[in-house]
Amino acid sequence: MKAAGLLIVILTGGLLIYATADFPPWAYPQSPASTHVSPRYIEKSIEETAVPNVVTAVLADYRGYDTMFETTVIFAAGVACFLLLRIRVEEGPEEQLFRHSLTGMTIRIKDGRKAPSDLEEFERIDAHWVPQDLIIKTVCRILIPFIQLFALYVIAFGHHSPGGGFQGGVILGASVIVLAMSHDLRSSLQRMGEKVNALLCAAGVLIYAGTGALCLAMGENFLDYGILAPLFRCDPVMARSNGIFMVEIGVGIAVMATMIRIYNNVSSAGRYDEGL
Amino acid sequence: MTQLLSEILTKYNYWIYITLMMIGLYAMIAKNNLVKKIVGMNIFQTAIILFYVSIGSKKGGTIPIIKHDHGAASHVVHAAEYINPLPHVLMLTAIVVSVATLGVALALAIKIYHRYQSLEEDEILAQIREK
Amino acid sequence: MIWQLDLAILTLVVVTAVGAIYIKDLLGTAILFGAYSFLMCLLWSIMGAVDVAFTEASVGAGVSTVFFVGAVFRTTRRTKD
Amino acid sequence: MSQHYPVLLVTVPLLSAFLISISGWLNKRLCFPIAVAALASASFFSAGLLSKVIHKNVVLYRLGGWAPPWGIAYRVDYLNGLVLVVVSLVALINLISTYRSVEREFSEKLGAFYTLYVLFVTGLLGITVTGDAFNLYVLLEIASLTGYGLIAMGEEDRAPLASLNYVYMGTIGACFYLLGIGYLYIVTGSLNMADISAILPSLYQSRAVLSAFIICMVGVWLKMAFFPLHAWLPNAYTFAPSAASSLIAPLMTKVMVYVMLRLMLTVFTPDFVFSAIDINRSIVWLAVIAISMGAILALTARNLKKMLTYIIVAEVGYMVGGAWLGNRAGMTGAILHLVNDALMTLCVFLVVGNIVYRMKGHSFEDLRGLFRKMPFTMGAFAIGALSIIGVPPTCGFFSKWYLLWGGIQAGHYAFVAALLFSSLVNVVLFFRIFEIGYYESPTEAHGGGHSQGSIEEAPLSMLVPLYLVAVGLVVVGLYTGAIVNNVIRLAVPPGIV
Repeated sequence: MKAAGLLIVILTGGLLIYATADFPPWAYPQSPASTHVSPRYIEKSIEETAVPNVVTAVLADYRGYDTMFETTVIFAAGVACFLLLRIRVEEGPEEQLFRHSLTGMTIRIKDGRKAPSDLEEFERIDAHWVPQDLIIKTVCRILIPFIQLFALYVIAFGHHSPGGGFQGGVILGASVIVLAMSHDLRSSLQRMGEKVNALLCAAGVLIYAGTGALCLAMGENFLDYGILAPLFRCDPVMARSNGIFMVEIGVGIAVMATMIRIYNNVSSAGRYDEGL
Repeated sequence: MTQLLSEILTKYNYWIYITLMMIGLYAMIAKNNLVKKIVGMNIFQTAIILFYVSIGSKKGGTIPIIKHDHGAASHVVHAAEYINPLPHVLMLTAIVVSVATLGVALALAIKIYHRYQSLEEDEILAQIREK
Repeated sequence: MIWQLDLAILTLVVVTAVGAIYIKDLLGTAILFGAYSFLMCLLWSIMGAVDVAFTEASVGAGVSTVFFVGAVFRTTRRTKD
Repeated sequence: MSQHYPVLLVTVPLLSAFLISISGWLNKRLCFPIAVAALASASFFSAGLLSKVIHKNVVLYRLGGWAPPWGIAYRVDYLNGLVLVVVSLVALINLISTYRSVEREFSEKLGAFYTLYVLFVTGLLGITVTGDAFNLYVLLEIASLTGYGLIAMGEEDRAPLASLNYVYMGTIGACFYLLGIGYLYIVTGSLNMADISAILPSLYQSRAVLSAFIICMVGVWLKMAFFPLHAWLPNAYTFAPSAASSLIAPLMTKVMVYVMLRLMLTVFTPDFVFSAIDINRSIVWLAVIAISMGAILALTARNLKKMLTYIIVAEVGYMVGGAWLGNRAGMTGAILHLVNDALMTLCVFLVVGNIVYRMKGHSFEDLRGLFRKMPFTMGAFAIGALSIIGVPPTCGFFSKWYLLWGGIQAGHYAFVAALLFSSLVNVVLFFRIFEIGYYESPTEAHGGGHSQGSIEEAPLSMLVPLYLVAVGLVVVGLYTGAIVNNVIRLAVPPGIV
């Protein structure tokens, strides 16, 4: 296998190197890639969409259709992870650990016997629970609101600076993942349950595709935001900018929910009880 | 000789991307561990992203965020001053695709591990053959 | 662009990629992959692709690494190659 | 309204997929009706598009209202109009037919299953309808990713590993395609297929274009399981749940064949593929090897589903070979076979689905005495088998006839011999199945307490769609002339004689 792998790699590499000779030099301003299609995006994006960040303008408007499917890819991955891993455990895992918070003693309950849910001093802990995590817990608890605030800023300010729905959504999802890692999966599931999460996944992409369909319903081509001007009470150019913003919100919600969903499924192997 | 050297120097980004891609491809073909293969797959994908980003770069260009004053939309923009944004857009999509594939691949690896208690391909195949 | 910095990052990218493939511990692989992604992100921000770099920083170096670590915790760190 | 058909075709299933996902959490019973409605409307739109193409001309659609090389454009012509109809109809029939087996296998996760099902079809429709090379990649990933998820839900022991191997190979394939598009982009600066093909003629001598072509082709071949790159296919399709395998097996490889044709005919144009580079004879030789190896491997299979998967590998060889013969008859045969093979594969995989539904297995032992037990299912199987062998008046005969004729015209007798050899092997394969099913009596272990000879037919909801397909095989065969004259003849560019 190793020899075959090496052979394939050398052949492919040879082909790629062979082709590189005919490329224009690196970063050459007159190369076809820089002169054929892209100049219009740079020169016209402010004029046509009122968005200074050209990447955002191309991402969500000129090639917005790609981005809709990009979000769908993420959504599909979330659904696939759920379909593959999620197992509903009625009897619970083989073994549950409970810690007495006053004395630090740990009791172990096997074979799905009844857990001491009525006892207030006991807290459920993970199988590989580490006691000294006060600093991590506190720091994360303080940080999470700021992470979320930053994520919202990234989504909202994607028109003017790097960022946008996708990056913001990932950061927003990361804030919940940080909670799940620093505390445990159950406390993050209390904040955002499985069902809410799944509905948010679908709702995010639905916002995106719905915006496109709205343009269609109002008589223009799919995702042609210009027609939404009467809804936003502004001129068609600003309507494009606002349409991009709507779409970015949809992307943000979908990506956030899906990241959390994949993390929940992967880190608990589909059981949703003990995380990382 | 100097021609070859200049060829290498002017296109070194392309050489690096080929190297990385071959590392990833080799890992996917020759490695035995399923997670290692997934890492190889990701390296392979990032290498392609590096290639695309290299297409986009432009000498004398700055990042593709147009300098603008409030209200003055008539300001003329020259394409040569900004880096080509199109490859960046395409690669945002590709990064998303790669993380989606990663999620599904890891889910599959976990599922396989739960069935066979192993991530080594040869051990799993041996277990299948035994039955 | 400072070519010394560029060269250092390019070398490190290759080194971390090879390391991630060859280290005999899957947790190490996951962390090295995170480092690889972060270096990639630096490389792209040098090349002016700020949005791509931002995405890679949050996705490749952030969430992907967490997914890897989570998967390794749910499976095993052991590997033969 | 009708000018929006191209986008409605894709977005109606897309929106429905999200609705199915939501209703999976709120009310499970709604999932199936929404899926049926989505695919039925997709079939309606695709039929409308095809008739529009026949009556008027190529249909163009600008997404977001931007003109093509800057925005993404949809372009429907004869070739993809035909493929769209096939894809949406096959998906709809399979959806209805497998309702019961899905209900049994996925009772808990019905919503997730149907979401992925509809998204998979959306991906394939999008691949077929798009006129933008990068958009094709994104939709390819949607189709693949949902395919991985659907396949992995099959047999507990083997399906996840088979699916993971598919993930590796599929990702390499898709990345190669992406890389090839990158090479085209670096030399032409465009992503729109029509625009690329307009720029390319001045660059035919460029090494980058040649490499782009080879890399794209290798990527697409990986995805369609062309012989040396087929390693993922047999296991993935064999161990997939029956509802998924009868969806993915007929469609995924065929749509990838369509992508290959699209790259050859539209992006790179026949001038480049058949004249500027001189590789078409060697590719036909590869196809010869693929056909022979597919046939030989099918002989070694001890399991009905696995045998059929190797037949798919051989059939992919037919289409690749036919397309690369470089003449009109071969190309017509390849396109016609694409349609026919989707129907034939659907027919036999639906039969396997019915058998699995009743017998809980698909090895040769499970087939004993099946003609008595499930006479109607096996009757349909016989029609499908005759079509795969190529017996008139089933449609398989006609496409094989065009392919043979193309091989003779091109003077490529090895291809002709391979086609005949594979047909002969198919005869052996299927008559072995008939023998087991007709003469051997079922063992007690599988009889399971039922008295011998009693009929245990699959439920009507599975039989009716199956017979629809089986009759369709004959009807398409009888109307081959109309299909070729009205659609395929115009889909083949005039440059190919």
